Amino acid sequence: MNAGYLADLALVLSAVLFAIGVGGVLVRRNAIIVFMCVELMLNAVNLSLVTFSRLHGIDGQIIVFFVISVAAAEAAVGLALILAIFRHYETVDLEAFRRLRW
Amino acid sequence: MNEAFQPILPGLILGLPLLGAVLNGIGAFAWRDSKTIPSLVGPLTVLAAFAIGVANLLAMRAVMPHEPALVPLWTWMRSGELDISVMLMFDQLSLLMTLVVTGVGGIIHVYSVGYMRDDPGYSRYFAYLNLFIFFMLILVLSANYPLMFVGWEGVGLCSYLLIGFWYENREYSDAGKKAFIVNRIGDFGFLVAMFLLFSTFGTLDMPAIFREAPERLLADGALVTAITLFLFLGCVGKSAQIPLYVWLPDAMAGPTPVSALIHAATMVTAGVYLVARSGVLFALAPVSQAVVASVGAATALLAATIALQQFDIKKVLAYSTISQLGYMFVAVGIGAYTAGIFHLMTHAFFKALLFLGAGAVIHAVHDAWAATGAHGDPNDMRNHGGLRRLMPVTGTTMWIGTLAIAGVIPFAGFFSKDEIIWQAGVRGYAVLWALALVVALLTAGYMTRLMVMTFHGENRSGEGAGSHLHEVGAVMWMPLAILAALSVVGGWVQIPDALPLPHVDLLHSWLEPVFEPALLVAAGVAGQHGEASHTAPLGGGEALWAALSTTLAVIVILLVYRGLAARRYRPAAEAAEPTGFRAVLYHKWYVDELYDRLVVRPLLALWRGCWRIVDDRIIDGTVNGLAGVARLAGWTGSQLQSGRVATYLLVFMIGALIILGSLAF
Amino acid sequence: MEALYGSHWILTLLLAIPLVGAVACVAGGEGRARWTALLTTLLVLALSLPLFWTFRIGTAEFQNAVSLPWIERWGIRYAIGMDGISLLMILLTTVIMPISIAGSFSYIKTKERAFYASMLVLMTGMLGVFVALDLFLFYVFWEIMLIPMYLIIGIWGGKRRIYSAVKFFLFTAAGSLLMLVAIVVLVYLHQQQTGVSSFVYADLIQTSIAPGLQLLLFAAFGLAFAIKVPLFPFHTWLPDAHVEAPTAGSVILAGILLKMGVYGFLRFAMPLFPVAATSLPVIGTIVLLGLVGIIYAAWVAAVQPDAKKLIAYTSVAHLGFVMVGLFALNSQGVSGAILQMVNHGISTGALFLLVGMIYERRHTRLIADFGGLAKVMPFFAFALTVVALSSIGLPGTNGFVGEFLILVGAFQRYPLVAVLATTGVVFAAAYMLPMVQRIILNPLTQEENRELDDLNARERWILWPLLALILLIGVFPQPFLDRMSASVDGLIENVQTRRLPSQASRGPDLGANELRLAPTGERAIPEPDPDGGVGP
Amino acid sequence: MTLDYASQSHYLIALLPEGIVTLGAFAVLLVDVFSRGRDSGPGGPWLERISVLSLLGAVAASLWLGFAVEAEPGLVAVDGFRLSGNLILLGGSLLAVLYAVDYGHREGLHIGEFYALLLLATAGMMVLVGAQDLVLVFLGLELMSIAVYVLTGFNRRDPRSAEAGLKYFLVGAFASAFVLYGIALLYGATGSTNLSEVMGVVTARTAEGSVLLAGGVLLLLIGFAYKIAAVPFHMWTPDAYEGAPTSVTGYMAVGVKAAAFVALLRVFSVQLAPAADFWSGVVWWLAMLTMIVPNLVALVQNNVKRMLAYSSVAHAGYLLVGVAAGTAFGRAASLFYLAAYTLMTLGAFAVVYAVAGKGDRRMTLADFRGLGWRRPALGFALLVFLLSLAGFPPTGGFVGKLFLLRAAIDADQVSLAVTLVLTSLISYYYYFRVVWKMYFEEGAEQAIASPGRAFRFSTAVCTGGVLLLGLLPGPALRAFERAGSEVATSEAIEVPAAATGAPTVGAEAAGSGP
Repeated sequence: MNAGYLADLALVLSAVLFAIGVGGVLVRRNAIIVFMCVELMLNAVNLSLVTFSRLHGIDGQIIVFFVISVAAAEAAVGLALILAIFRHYETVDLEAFRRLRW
Repeated sequence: MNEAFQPILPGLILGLPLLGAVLNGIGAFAWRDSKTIPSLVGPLTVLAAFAIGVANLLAMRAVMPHEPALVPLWTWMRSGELDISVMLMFDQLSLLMTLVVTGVGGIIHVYSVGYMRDDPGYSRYFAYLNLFIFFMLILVLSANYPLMFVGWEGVGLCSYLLIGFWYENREYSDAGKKAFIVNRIGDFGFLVAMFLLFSTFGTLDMPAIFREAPERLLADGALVTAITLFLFLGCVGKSAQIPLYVWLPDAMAGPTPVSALIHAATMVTAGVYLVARSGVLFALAPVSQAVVASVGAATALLAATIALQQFDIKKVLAYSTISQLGYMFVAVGIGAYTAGIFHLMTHAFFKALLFLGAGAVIHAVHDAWAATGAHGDPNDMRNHGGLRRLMPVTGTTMWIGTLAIAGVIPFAGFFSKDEIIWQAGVRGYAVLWALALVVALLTAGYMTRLMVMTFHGENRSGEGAGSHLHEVGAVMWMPLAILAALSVVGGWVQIPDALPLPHVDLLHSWLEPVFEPALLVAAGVAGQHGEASHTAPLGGGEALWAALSTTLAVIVILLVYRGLAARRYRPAAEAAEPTGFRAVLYHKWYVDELYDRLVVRPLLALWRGCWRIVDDRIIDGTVNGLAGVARLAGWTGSQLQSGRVATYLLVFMIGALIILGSLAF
Repeated sequence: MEALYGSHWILTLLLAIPLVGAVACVAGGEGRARWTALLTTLLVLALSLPLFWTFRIGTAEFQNAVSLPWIERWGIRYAIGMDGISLLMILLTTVIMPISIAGSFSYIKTKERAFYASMLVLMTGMLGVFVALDLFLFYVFWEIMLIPMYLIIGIWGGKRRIYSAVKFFLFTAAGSLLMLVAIVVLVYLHQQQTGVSSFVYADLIQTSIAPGLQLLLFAAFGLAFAIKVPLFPFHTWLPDAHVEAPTAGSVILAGILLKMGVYGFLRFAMPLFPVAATSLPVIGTIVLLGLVGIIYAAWVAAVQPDAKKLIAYTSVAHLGFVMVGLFALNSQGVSGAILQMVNHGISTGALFLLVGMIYERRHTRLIADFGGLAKVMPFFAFALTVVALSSIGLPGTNGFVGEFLILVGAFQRYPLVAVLATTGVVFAAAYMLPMVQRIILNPLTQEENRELDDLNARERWILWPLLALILLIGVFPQPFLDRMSASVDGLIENVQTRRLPSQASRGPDLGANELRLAPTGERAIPEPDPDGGVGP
Repeated sequence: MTLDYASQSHYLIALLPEGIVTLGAFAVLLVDVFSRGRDSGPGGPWLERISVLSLLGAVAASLWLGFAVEAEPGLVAVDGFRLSGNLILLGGSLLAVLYAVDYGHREGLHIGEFYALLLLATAGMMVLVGAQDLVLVFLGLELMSIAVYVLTGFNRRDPRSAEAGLKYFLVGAFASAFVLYGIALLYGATGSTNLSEVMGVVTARTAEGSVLLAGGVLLLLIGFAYKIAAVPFHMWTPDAYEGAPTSVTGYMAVGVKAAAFVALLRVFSVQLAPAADFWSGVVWWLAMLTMIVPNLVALVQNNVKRMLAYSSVAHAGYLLVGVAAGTAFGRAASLFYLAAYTLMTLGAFAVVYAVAGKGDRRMTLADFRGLGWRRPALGFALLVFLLSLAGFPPTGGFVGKLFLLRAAIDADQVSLAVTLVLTSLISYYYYFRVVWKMYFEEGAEQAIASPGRAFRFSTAVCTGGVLLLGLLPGPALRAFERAGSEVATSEAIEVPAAATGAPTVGAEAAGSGP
């Protein structure tokens, strides 16, 4: 098991994870789940960042920390927004939020 | 003869009528009700112009110049090599025309004073009439074609205004419009001719053109033929020849003096004048000459036949005018310019006389009916009859006119018409010659019919009208008398020595310097119509045929008189529609109807189509269509904007995939 | 005096005064606006009239010219000046404006301040177009005019005013946008050749352009101008705009705005792209469209029930004549075209005024609603007749001189077209006379018409100048021709000599050396030469 | 002075403006908390005062940095490009704050958090503008976005606001994942996130596997395309803009777009210029679509606010032309257009909310009937803004479009130039439809509360600015043209001619579309 092979494997994996995240975002209707899929995408990217840092040094891993913190902030804001909209619509089904259209 | 001729007060000849027009025009607004001012201004300005004309005539006789005297006034338009100035040209021809216009015009102005006495538009009427004289003078005195065109259309304008003078009558204003538009068709020809002339000669001044024409233009060439034919198209319009004559009969809607002045004596002869004036050009184009002559002959015949079956006294005279104009075109067409001008002059006299006489009759009947309160068409001869006793002066003078136009010796018409016929004969135009003879007899026929229906037999003007019918006032019959005199002696200015009469040669020698170049050219072009023989197509000399024609005319007159005097006409009201061939003639060979069906209606349909279909449907349709497409596209796009986040993300993803996919390529 | 008329200040004043007047209108009271506007325009007229005599005849150079830096970065300059052609257009504008404003006194009853302000802004825009010698400046004026006109039609117009306003706006804007691209391309080329960015006419005219590209650029310019002219088939905005616009709007539209299209061809499209302008396809297309316009518009006009619409179509026909004459590219044709622009401005303007006057009395424009007016309104009848005759080009009126010159010129170039165009003379009678007849002649059938009173003093005073000009130009056109002749010949020579691409770069051009512009843009010589810019 | 990034403290200097604004944000929060304690009424006047002060401070700092400071390319760029970007942003933010005061008092949104978030967003934008390092780009992007998500959903009483916020957030988060992935790939391909180094590697073509590189570039581009709302990544925009509190809408439309564009220009048209053949074609397509689609859709809008949302998308399309040109002249054009765009868009949205009245209720076209007569000043201002948006002389919008046209022509992008003018023609229709509602039709007589001082002041500024940029654009042109060419790079890739203001043939614009 040489490093290059492992790295490729990891990259592929992260790509797959990213794709799964995308798929989830596209097919799910529940706001929270969609949001979680986005988080999944971010983490997929983290994986590849870590992988690259094996090739290029420590920077990648540092970036990951930034990402994680940003993701946390996003989570906070996102959940707050979902909460806010729930107050009006009594649901988190994205299909329901169609007051703004056309 | 070599010292130059200096025109006397040339500006004033034009200025006076214009002044009169302006004054009367102001009067039409300022002093509507005053009759005196127009009655003075109107005739006097014209007569003054006539006086100056006479003075010039005498001066010119003294000099007898060979070159026209040019009077440049100011530069009109100059651009590039085009240089047109407002310039008058005085030569024997233009002076003669000036005299005819101002003389006959002046007489008619005087007559109008009586005729229009009670008309509310009195001042306006004289304004138009003076304006007409002004433009007519420009027409005859202009030294270049564009300026002539000014007069040409100016007289058209005045005729339009005067035909529709009683504008509150729809037919009348229609008639005016018709006259103008039909004339415009002719003017189109005039314009094109001018363009051709300019592109050929680089100038539009007549003297220059006539001087250079022989060198620049290939005799009998396509160019000169085109030029002359386009010019002639103008004449056809203005002088009411086939196919554009239809406006003249309608033009009788105007007050009768107008018909006399514009539609008999002067304006309508402008075409003849133009051809004679451009003699050099026509001489270079035998084809065009042939066309001119034959159109003239055909018109003469057609109009004469129609005149036979008209009941409206003015219509008869109108068609007679058309027919006589035909004669003149025959003359100028065959190159007998002097003959044409000669007939133009005499015709001015007797036709004006006839019209004014008719006017007197109409006036009388009109007044009588005004008294009795009867209604009807005072122009309809079926409502006249037996006026000889009631209106002796009118009757007699009109008989003189009739004899003159019928070509009975020694009246004016005889000499001029005889000359035309004879020239046609000796120049070998057998057909024209024959036609001319026939038309002469027809003329005698319809004129006699007119006289008989109007002045002889029982009066048909209705109960009590007779007592009210009476001779018109002096101001109206004096002009008749003068014109009658002219209709007698008018022909004596040119008596061929062939006749057993004292030989007089005033006109030929007078006009000779003007037409000399044309004749020389003609002689040059000659060949087929070279030296004239001295016998008519059927043999026999001038004297014989003159005698023959005049006796035939007399015979016709007598026959018609015998035939009709007996006939019991019935007033228009209860008269029956003519039938058979008479109907065809009565309906003028249905030409108007034909034009309406073949030209007017199709055009109108086409025009509506252009508007409704091309403009509204096609062009605007395209534009609005594009707008619609844009809106539709926008609407579709907005529908995609459904408010569903899922859709947004999906589109996002598709876009992303396409972009990433672009790597593959 | 001398100082004023020797310098560019006179032109600058002409541009500035209306703007000031516009501000004054808005600031002043509702009732006072009309007088402010009238006085402003009269002042401008008074200032502009002396130009007719101070103008130096016989030179094609731009007079009262100046070129001051504006946006130096791009070589955009406040470059104005006038030659014989501009002169006549300027005077036409300054004459028409007071008339149309005085003509609105009784027509405009609401929002007067806004109306008269728009009119004055419009005036500046129009004058600007006629004096601008910098393409940026020109374009700005060209576009700015649209706004006030859009408002005038849309606010004070008739029933379908909005549709017409938008149609007018989009049609004209559509053209000018492509012109903008063309201008940019032109500037770019000039910069490629000289390394200097400049929008100045005198610089750009020296640009040498490949024939193929010239064709494209000419098309872009030409479209803008053709729509404005309007050439068939871009004319359909005109009838709608005319019909709906208030009288003053129609008068200005017909009297001046349309002229800008032609002026654009004269001043920009043709000299800038001589090869294209003289290439057969271009001339063929334009002349053909002009010819179609002459005949087609006359036909359509003849069957219009609405007087204003009828007159609108006659404009298309007249401008068709103008275009035919313009592209004859000989002095008769071009002079005739320019003169005919003036004539059309006068006669058609007068026609719209007249129709407006009876519209104010009867609130209908349908010809059928009138008839026999001569009885109750003799002066109106008189005026209408004279104007109509001038419009159909009766000799002795201004209309004839223009048409005659155009046709003579055209005939030298393309006889057949000229002959066909001449039929327009016949059709003109066929649409104009029936209208005149059905309005003032015929029996007075409609009851409402019996009570109409004749034109009042104000209306007569509006008309007199126009009637006078109709006869004046008809009888003494030469002074006008003299003033334009040098410029016209200059234009023709310029176009003809720079036809051949080889000479395209350096040809005699309209007073470029007269303006003596310091090269603009960053790479300019540090200090522009002393008299840099200012003309004589 | 000259910055030497060897000493970390110099980064603080380089980030001085951002720092000031951030501090201002915290200050606002603290003041709000302490001034108000428990009651949840509207905040005091200090909120806007502090905000304005901090923003002005940032302006000063940026100027100082721009003119007095030299620095070799490090994490943060210190160059004219950043300076002009900052000035545009700060100007927009200042106006946005003033409008927020007016609007906030009306809608009960005059709360400390609002201004704090606004300032934080501004800080994020400035980071984005100055970022020379992809990580910094990401952080700036997120800082800005997250703050704006909240602002969008800020009006808790209004369901539209919440909906807008959520939609914006979801799509935004989704997009930032792409950005991040792009950064990761670029890092993987080049071994660095510092743009200068990335560019060095790219120019040297020593990148490992250009697939990674290309993928990274494109993913990054997608992320940016979302931020600038380029078709087809624009679909969130109308909803977000319509739903957000109108003062925020203006701020979003202006600030977010401006920041994203400046960053886009820096990252792509400068640093990734060597990789142009990967992205230029895509940008060409984006520009085309973004000009055409929204202009068409705007035709059928009946809600003015939403119509303006579409129009701002369309303007992104025009701005993309500047990017597609890829030249210094193109960058200058975009900057200039952004400046004009900032003024006219902010102003337009402001007038809309002024007309809409409390609760943003009246925003249909019909509500604008007769506006020009009922409120002449307001009407005139809107007229000017619309003219400018439509690109009519004598307004900044016109000069801006002319600038973009020149850039496009210089870069042989004639197709884009023609599309630009033709789509502008389409836009005339919907812009001038508002004009005709304002002036041609008689007004429904609902009273429009006369707006406050802040509104009048800032609207006057916008109007004046728009006209100034239209009549005397000279100085602005000069400044932006310099800025467009003064971009900190490791090696000089600028064509000298660009410095003279004479536009140059798009040497860098490799390939123009398909």
